Amino acid sequence: MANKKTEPVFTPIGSYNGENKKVEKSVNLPDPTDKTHKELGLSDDDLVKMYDQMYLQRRFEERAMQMYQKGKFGGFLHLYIGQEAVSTGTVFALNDDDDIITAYRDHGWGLVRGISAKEGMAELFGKATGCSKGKGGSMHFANVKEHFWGGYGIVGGHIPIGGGLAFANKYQENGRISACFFGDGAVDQGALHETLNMSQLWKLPCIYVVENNGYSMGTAATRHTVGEIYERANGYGMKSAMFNGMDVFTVYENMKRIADEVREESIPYFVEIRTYRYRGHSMSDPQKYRTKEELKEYQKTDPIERMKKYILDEKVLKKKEVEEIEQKVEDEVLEAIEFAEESPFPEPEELYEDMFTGTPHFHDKK
Amino acid sequence: MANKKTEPVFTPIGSYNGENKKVEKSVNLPDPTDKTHKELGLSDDDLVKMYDQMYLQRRFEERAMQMYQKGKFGGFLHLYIGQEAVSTGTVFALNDDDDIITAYRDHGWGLVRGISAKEGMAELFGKATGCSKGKGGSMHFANVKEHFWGGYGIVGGHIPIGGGLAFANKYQENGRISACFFGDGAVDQGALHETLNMSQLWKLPCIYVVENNGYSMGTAATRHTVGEIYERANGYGMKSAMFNGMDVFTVYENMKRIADEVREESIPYFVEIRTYRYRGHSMSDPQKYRTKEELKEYQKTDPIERMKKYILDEKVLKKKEVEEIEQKVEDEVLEAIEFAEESPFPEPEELYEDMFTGTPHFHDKK
Amino acid sequence: MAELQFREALNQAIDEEMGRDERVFIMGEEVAEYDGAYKVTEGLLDKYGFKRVIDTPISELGFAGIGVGAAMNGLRPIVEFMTFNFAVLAADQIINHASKVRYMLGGQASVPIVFRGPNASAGQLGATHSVAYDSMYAHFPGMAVIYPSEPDDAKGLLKSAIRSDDTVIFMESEQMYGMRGEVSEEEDYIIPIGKAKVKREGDDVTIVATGKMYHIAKQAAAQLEKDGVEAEIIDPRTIKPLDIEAIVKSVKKTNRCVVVDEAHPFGGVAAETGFLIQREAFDYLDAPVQRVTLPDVSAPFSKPLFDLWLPDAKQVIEAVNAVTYRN
Amino acid sequence: MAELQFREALNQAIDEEMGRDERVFIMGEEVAEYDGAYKVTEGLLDKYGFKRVIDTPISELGFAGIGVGAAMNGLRPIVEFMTFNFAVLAADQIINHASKVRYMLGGQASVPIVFRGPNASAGQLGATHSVAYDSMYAHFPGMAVIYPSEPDDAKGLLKSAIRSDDTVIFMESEQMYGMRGEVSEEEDYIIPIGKAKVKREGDDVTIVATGKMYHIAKQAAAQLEKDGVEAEIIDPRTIKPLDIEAIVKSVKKTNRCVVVDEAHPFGGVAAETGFLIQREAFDYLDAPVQRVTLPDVSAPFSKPLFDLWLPDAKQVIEAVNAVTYRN
Ligand SMILES: Cc1ncc(C[n+]2csc(CCOP(=O)(O)OP(=O)(O)O)c2C)c(N)n1
Ligand SMILES: Cc1ncc(C[n+]2csc(CCOP(=O)(O)OP(=O)(O)O)c2C)c(N)n1
Ligand SMILES: [Mg+2]
Ligand SMILES: [Mg+2]
Repeated sequence: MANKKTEPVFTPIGSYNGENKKVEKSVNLPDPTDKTHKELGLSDDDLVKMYDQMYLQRRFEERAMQMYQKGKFGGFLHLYIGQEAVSTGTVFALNDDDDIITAYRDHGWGLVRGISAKEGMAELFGKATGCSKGKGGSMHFANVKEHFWGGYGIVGGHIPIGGGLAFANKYQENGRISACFFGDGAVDQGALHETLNMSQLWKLPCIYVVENNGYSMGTAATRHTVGEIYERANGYGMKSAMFNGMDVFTVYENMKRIADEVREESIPYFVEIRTYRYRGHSMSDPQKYRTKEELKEYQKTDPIERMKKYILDEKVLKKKEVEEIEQKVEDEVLEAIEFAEESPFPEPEELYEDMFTGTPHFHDKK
Repeated sequence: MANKKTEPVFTPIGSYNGENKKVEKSVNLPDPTDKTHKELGLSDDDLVKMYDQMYLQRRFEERAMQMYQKGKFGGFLHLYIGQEAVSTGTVFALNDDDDIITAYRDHGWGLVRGISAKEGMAELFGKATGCSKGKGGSMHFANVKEHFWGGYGIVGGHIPIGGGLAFANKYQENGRISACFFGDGAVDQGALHETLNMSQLWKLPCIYVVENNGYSMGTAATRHTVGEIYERANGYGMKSAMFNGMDVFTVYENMKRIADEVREESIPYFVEIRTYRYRGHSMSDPQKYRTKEELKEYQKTDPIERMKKYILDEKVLKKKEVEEIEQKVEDEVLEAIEFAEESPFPEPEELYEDMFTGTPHFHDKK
Repeated sequence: MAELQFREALNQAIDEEMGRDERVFIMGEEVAEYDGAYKVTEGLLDKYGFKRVIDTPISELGFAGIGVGAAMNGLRPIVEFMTFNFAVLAADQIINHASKVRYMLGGQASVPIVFRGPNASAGQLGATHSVAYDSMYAHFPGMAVIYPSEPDDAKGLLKSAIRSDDTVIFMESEQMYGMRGEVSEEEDYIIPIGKAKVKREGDDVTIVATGKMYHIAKQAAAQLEKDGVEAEIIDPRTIKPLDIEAIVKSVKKTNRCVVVDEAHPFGGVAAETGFLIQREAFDYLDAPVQRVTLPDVSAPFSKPLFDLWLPDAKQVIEAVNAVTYRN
Repeated sequence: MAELQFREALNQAIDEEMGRDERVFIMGEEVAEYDGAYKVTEGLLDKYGFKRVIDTPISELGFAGIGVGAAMNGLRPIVEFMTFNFAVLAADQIINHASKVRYMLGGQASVPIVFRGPNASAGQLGATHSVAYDSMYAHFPGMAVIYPSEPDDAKGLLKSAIRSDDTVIFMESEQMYGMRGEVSEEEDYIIPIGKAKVKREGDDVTIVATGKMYHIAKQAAAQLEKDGVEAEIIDPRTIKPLDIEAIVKSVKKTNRCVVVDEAHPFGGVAAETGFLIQREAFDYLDAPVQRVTLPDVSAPFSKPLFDLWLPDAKQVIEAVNAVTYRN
């Protein structure tokens, strides 16, 4: 045999055979901003809301995981835990009527864009009271009236749709921009390339954001995509940025600057936000592709812990006040579970509802 | 109305409304090489063969056009006229068993890779004696035994296939490389992006070559794709080159150097060759998107005229000898037409042949 | 009634709808400055400007998806594919997104988009340019599929398609663009989606045919008439929703049916129609439903093979002979 | 006979063929270091190394096309899609290239490639992860489509698929990977492509079902037996070429037929099978052919809706009651 097991032929080798068991970071986090919240134009109140939001996203998902493990609902469950600074920093940086779209790792996005814990949990449970009436489940959280267009399950499939949201905004001259989030794995889809080219050619006001969390399922980013992700923009003459996504201030600062520029100039922007997912890809992932040490390294940079420390250090809140927030969130999530449990499932006839906006037509319906 | 007719909103404006009626070059040709054929390692004999080949490609297509206009055959006819230096320079630069694949503008490629004028013309006529037995027609010339894998009609569709040819060469460790040619229009297809990423990641020995002839059908390159095409490679950390394709020496010199590197290092390469198509996109194109003046500018750089002048100036051949070659080619093409006319069409039962290599199976064949 | 070419009827429909609704725009390869690869969009750029008539790169997946997003966010895109063979590259946006978004978001968003362009073969264009995709799209829930055969139907149905609040696949034929026919001059002429039309009445056999095949059926019926066989031709016009009631009604009268379909046989419109007829009119059938389709072979380039490949009137007549036991 | 899980049977087939032929390799998302998203490729990387077991980026169109090119140039790729829902992105390479290259080049090249992965629904995965694509691919010429229901069939047919000199679509089921069944221990166990199997004999009604639906049919038959109805179950195993002779033979005996198909109704395998039966066994049918399929609705997430959506034994029994006039 020409090829030894430790010698790559096509794809670079990952943690196979324990060769790479050293703590090799799958994403290198650049330094966070050193600005204070005041310097960033955030009020104390903003900070509290941000913390509340991030903590809600975290606890919602931790509880969702428990419910999943208890068999309360089925399907996929992809947790956003570890990445909450990205959703939170972004939503605070954008206008409330700017359009956001993301992939299936969408709970955090939904919550921060106004889906209540109840509607979210009910959606996971497949209940009629869910944000998507139980039709979508975990992968298809959406809150369209708050300009959150939902989560999508085909990797890369929503990238051109994000461009289309921006196209419509430009067409309607409504001053809105759109922001389209996707994973490092989605970078390899042709849809990205086509959309970037058209966006640059047509000057679509859209921020395309890669949430590089180091892995596409079990494949480290360096094993599936070449070069630095944000540099892809260069070939299109598109502006780009890359920054730390474990710090909500950094996300806020950068996204605000970029959003302003995108809105003002009606241009697209390509952004790589470096972050890390703490949990497996979905609930069934044995996570052999990374070491516990690696995970621990990143957990040291936890966005929620970091913010809590900042809030306490800067004396924005007292320890007790923080605990009150946490308790409030905890209650909110527990109530959401109760709500989800008690909510009704959709009625049988709802199977045929929501397929059409106009006259419904079904082939061979008996 | 917000938008005036002379103001672009999405796509940049081309020659619409005569606004751009100045001679605006759709492709800027960089300077050709100033090396002599000796310096390039080409013998006098090589030169003669090159001239013969380019002239054959030109006359074959001019005659094919006449035959098409006379109604001798139907379907599409996309002429390569003006671009002959690309096919010819490349084939002389590569090894004979290196693999070549291209799009539907494929006659020149077929002829220089061993399809006889007879087999080529018969294919256009849809005859059983054609290179693809009349099954493919103009868009699907192929000569697989000479490692020309054919012309393909889905824009960009053959790009990953070109990568696959290289994959198989690497897998089989046979020392062959592959070269995949496509138009500037194909650059916008997602397939390119996916293939470039995998090629770089997997180190596939393939040269991806954009024959930038200024237009994708009626759309100037600047109206459909952003930035400089060859710079797309940068985002993948892929080596790239851009050079003049109206001079066969330049093509030869560069492709030889690149092929050596690709073979030696087993790497992909991204190349933009600037050239120009003299004729319409296909036979039905009214060509309103460009001026006659623009066309004339490029015709001044005609690769065949240029080479003829070189051959005469450098006294490689006498005028009379050149004329003899031309007459030989002329006869060859006329014989090809005769051959095509006289060849039989495929028999009805051939409709069902060539679908399968193994046991043929057809659904509901009566 | 005005006599118009098929392409003119389509052009009128687009023009009228763009005139009526600022949200309607059209994009696709060569639709603007080139006036359309097949001139369907001729003059629209002059009239509506660069914002609403948009040339795209050759990025079918990308611009289909941009269309879907634009439709969700308040616009009414008409996305032209140069042919539906190239739309295969956009299949993910059509099948996985346009047709499903509304359902999976629990009705929070709509996708009022028309994907249109030429379908099926257009002469000797070879294997990759000749496939009929109407039955493929009809297979998936959530989309209407229209494939008209005459300029009048084309105009009235395209207007309905553009006004539809949901995704519509609208298929045409390169070879029919120049075909002339009477078109209603009624103001705001609309034909509802999903209604078949009896285009020839007859008692002896029902022939179901749409798009280019309608004209083959018509030729066959003219021949058959000479032999004393009166065929009833039903053109569903809309592949999906398929007006099976109209078809079954006719079959209950004629007791015999032939379906002509320019698709390959496996699971095509002919299979579906035939299946439903046997189920819904079992006791009325005096002979099994027959179909005339392409063979299960890709399109050959060579003229005689191509002619053999494409369904023709002779095959329709043979099928009619079979169902009327006249052979 | 050895009792194996479905995934083990597939794994054995791939392993044996890789062992036999150096040209065979497998690529796809997570097939190598992760041992396969559903563990079908478990252990193959250890055995055959990085050259022949290859993890790909999420670039379905690209790696399918690289597979096509590699197949043309002397190799025998097995391309795994994580599910066939994602293969829609690669449809251009499958439909416009793999299946057509040989014909349009006049036979100069072959495309001996297997595209495989899970098909159809796998529980509550929502609209974009639940579609059955077997009838879509069967519609197009030039490819075989296989969708086995039991480990034994899976092993024998996958080995045939890998050895085939032409393009094969090989479909599996996420939900069946863990299902156990007896698998022949014959050395080099091969089942020819295109042969149906009578999996239960009976005189009263023929039930045609493949893949996951075979097990639904089996459940229904067990129920029906209690009511004194003996169903004959035919599993075509290969969707295309479809062994219609075997089906018609059975129908000529039972005079009644129900087709169960985990696809949407329009133009699915059920439509095709039903159409052919009425045409080939018209005089033998005592009732119209009935089908049990998904409704013309995308897959809902919610459990009760999903259960309602998926064909079940009750629906099969009702259809059998209809064709046997027992209701
Ligand atoms: C087109 C497509 N291919 C494959 C999959 C299966 N799949 C789901 S998520 C995933 C990994 C995506 O990774 P990334 O984009 O980095 O996002 P992350 O999960 O890290 O948020 C894969 C392969 C899919 N859903 N869609
Ligand atoms: C996927 C696809 N979309 C559209 C077409 C129609 N079409 C054929 S050639 C062409 C222009 C291609 O231009 P380019 O790639 O620059 O090649 P050139 O014709 O200049 O050689 C178009 C739009 C096609 N054949 N395939
Ligand atoms: Mg990731
Ligand atoms: Mg070009």
